[in-house]
Amino acid sequence: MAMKTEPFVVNVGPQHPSTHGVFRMRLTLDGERITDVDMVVGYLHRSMEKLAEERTFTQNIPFTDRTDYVAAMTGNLAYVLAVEKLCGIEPPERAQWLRVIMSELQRFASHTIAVGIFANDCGAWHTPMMHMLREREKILDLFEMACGARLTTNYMRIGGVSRDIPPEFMPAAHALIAELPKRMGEYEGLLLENEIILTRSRGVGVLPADLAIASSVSGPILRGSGVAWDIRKADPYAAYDKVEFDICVGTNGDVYDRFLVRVAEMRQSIHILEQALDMIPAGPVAVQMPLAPRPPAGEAYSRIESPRGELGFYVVSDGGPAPYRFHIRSPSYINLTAFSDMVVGMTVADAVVILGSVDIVLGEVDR
Amino acid sequence: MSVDLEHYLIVGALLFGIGLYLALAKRNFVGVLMGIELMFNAVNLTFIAFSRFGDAAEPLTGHVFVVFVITVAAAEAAVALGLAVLVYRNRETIDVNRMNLLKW
Amino acid sequence: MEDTGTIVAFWLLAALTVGSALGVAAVRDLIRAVVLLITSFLGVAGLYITLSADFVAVAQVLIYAGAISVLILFAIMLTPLASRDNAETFLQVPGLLLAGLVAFTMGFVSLKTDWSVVERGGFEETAAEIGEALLSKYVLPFELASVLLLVAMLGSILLVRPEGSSAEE
Amino acid sequence: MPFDPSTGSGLRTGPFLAEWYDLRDLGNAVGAFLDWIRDQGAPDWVPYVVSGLIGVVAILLWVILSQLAFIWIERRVIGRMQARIGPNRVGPQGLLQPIADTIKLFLKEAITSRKADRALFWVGPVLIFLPALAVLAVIPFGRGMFLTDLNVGVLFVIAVASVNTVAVFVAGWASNNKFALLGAMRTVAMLISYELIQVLALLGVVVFAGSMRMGAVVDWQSDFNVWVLFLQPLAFISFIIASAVEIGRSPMDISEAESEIVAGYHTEYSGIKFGFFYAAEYIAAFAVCGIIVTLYLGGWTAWGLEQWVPGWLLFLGKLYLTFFLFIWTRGTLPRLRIDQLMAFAWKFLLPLALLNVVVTGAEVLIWREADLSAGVALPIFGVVNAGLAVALILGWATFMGHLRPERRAKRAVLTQELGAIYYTPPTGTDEAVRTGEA
Repeated sequence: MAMKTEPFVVNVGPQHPSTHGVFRMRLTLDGERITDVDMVVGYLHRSMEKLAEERTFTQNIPFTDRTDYVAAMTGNLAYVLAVEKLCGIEPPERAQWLRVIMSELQRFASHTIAVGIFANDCGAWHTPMMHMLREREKILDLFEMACGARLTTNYMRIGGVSRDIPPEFMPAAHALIAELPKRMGEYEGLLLENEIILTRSRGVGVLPADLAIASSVSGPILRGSGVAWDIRKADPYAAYDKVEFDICVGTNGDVYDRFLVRVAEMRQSIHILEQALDMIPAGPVAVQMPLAPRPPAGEAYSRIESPRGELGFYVVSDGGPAPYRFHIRSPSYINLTAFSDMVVGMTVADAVVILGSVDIVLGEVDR
Repeated sequence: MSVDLEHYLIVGALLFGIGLYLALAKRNFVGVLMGIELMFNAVNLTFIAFSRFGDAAEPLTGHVFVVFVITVAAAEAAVALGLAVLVYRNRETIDVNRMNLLKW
Repeated sequence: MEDTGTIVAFWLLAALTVGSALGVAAVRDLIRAVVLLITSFLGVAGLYITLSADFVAVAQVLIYAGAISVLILFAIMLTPLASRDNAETFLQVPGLLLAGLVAFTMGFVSLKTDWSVVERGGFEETAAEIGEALLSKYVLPFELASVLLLVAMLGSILLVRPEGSSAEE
Repeated sequence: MPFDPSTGSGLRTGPFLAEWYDLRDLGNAVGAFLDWIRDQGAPDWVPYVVSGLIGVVAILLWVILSQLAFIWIERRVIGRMQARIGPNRVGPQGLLQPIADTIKLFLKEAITSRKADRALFWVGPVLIFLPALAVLAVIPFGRGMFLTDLNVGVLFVIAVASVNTVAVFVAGWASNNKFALLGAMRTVAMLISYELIQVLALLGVVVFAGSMRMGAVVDWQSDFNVWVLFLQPLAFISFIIASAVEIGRSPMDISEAESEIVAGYHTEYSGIKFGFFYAAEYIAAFAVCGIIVTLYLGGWTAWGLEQWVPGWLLFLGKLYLTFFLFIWTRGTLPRLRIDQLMAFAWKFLLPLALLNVVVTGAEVLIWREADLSAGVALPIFGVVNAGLAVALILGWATFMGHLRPERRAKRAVLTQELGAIYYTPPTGTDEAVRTGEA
């Protein structure tokens, strides 16, 4: 006969050190093993999609900074791509390349957070994270040079970018790109081959490829499950069709593979940046657009590969200055749906690590 | 005034009495067990006291005996608590009043 | 000097031991009873030290306060739906009487008997001699005790093992 | 008594200089003071009590000071390790930061939640202090500088530390908080397992030194001019790991795993009650480092250097170096999961520690029976044991399958082939470990 134990329900979050914001999960435990998980989201809901219907297309760009506040550039980009599709305009060449550069810098910065926090969730008492943040700071400095803000960049514009990069940007970026591979070597040595991280993350939170596809997860989680899928290759936007890079995939679909994919993607980002910094042409950075554009009536969906996965914006215009409908397909939210599949049967300690490997941003989950 | 054998023996007797009361009167199986452990302690204390004060050729025999008693007590505690868990698993109680069936 | 210390220590420790043992019988909450039981065990260990039985005292702390009490705590935690109170059965009054009688008799006997006490003084060092005794004169009981421990360990594992986890594992 | 180089025994037979101003043994000054009291015609018990009081006050004072130092060292060192500066605002180089922290903890409200068991909630922090402090009583800080040199000192250390378990459990239980209870249960299970490793590791030391008296172990090491570390590398490693568990240091800080169960058993504690846990952690770290130094690193001796440098300074130097080791691991390593930690204790360390005891016993027997001189025997034992330690660790790791290629680090697959699926189910080696525990 099985042991009769009280179902031990632990409420993790919304105030908890490793729920990455105000996510809440109710774990039903048998000893330390999780038998059921109940995910509660919405603590950070700001009604963004409804608010956006009251503002002009241009005014909505700052909102996209605040959905995924760890990767503002890609949020900007996905939204302006949708509006550009709606308006049928094509930004100039230099803007395309600037978008690639900013996206990849942002991807690197976002992955430093993801990997650092993941190591933190494994219990590495902040050291990897602080080192990662050191690199992120330098990237944020570059952002500050380009647009004056570090986090809420608000850099992309409908038809281009808000302003050209200053002359000191290029040398700084080149210096950073030259330094990053060395740092990456350090991280790979410290984290990838760390015996404890291996034990903690191998075989934990396995998401098989078929289940991953069926749950429509995207980004590093999908690739960690062994599916070679990347919007940058599948549906190239900006200037991604002109650069050379590889899709990084894992093989086992566990926490370790997601982590591995992120680290490899950081290397790929450096590779892309090296090319982009060389190939960027001179020229205008934006087409002339009215302050409050009125796109023709219609609908557009644009998607990009944000650091967290497929970030899509669905915008419907009725011909007015504000969108009629504004919807965000946020990768964090959809990736989170696979969480319960990964976590049941694991222990409390695993749940935290798995959540860290999903890399959610609550601003994006709750919008 | 000094501390003599009798003092220790009386402490031992009191401990034994309390342990006996616990073992007899407590409703919870774990409580009964605690009483038994207290009685063990009382006996050990007496052993050590006699070993210290008593007239014997090899006074440390008492210590050796206590070491054995502690060993046996540990074994006894492990088995008894295993039994408690087993009883709980079958009957969902460890109330000795309700362990009144010879089989279930 | 040293003797005064021993006397003071004895009275304090005896009060602690008996007092917390009484507490075990009196408190309502089982976990508190365990904590008091541990205090009592520690008091007994202190009494051993006043009897210059250092090895046994340390063994007492290690095994009673450190191990058996934790076993008891585990037993309490593993029986979560059982009541955690420390109530008595119908045997309370008879038990009280009997326990009182036994304690009184033993105390009376120990006071009235003329024990053949020797003034030896405390032991200098007990650990080495106990060890030698265990491995020479008492080697058979020693081995038997180790077998007993092994059997007890296996027995309790067997008892609490979840059923159905035998063959396929 | 003057130091006699031929026997090297000036160390034990008496202090080098028994003048009160000889700093190499602060016990001299105390002894002189006690003699002075006796000369004043005080009753017999006065020097007895006074000497005890001096010892207790000195230890407590030193513990408090050194705990503040520990906090500062740890925060600064970890700061360096984490590519940041660390506290540097309060006082020069942030030296007063621990004091500011203490004042803050004193001033904060100590909240007791309504459903907590009030009495036990109070008992927990007090009880956790006792073992940490009691251990300090038997540690020889220098020549003649100990509160009491119990002849079962080594056993005492283990025994007292086992009370820790109860304190942690009581704290976790009384909080009436699920995280606290989880943390407490984890800690209890963990401490019990690693206590065993500790005992087995110390057994090797005791077998070599032939005594459980801490002072005797130090003397043995100084007599033969060898630290037990070199004779017992395996035991040393096991003991370090077990100690890290006992004082709840990363990678074994499961009891208070911040990212999982908030703060473990002291989640509900605030204000000065939390301060007690915080302080007890550092005192325990101090005690454990002291034990490691005494038993494995030669205590206050260092190959004759103690004749010139005060032994207690050597002791403290070694102690801080040992503490640095713990800081280092904390700053570097992630945390293991509880079942992995338990499996590591039972499946990895325990067999090795048992083997170590057997080997040590055999070596001491050979030494005694073959009548070897220490100069021959000890180096041989040292080399043999070091080789054996490496061989056993590697061999056992191979046997347990930790070194198999599918368990090693790998790299992500790089591909250009869009839509391809590279998924292969995990091989299940770790999975076996996981379900085996369940």
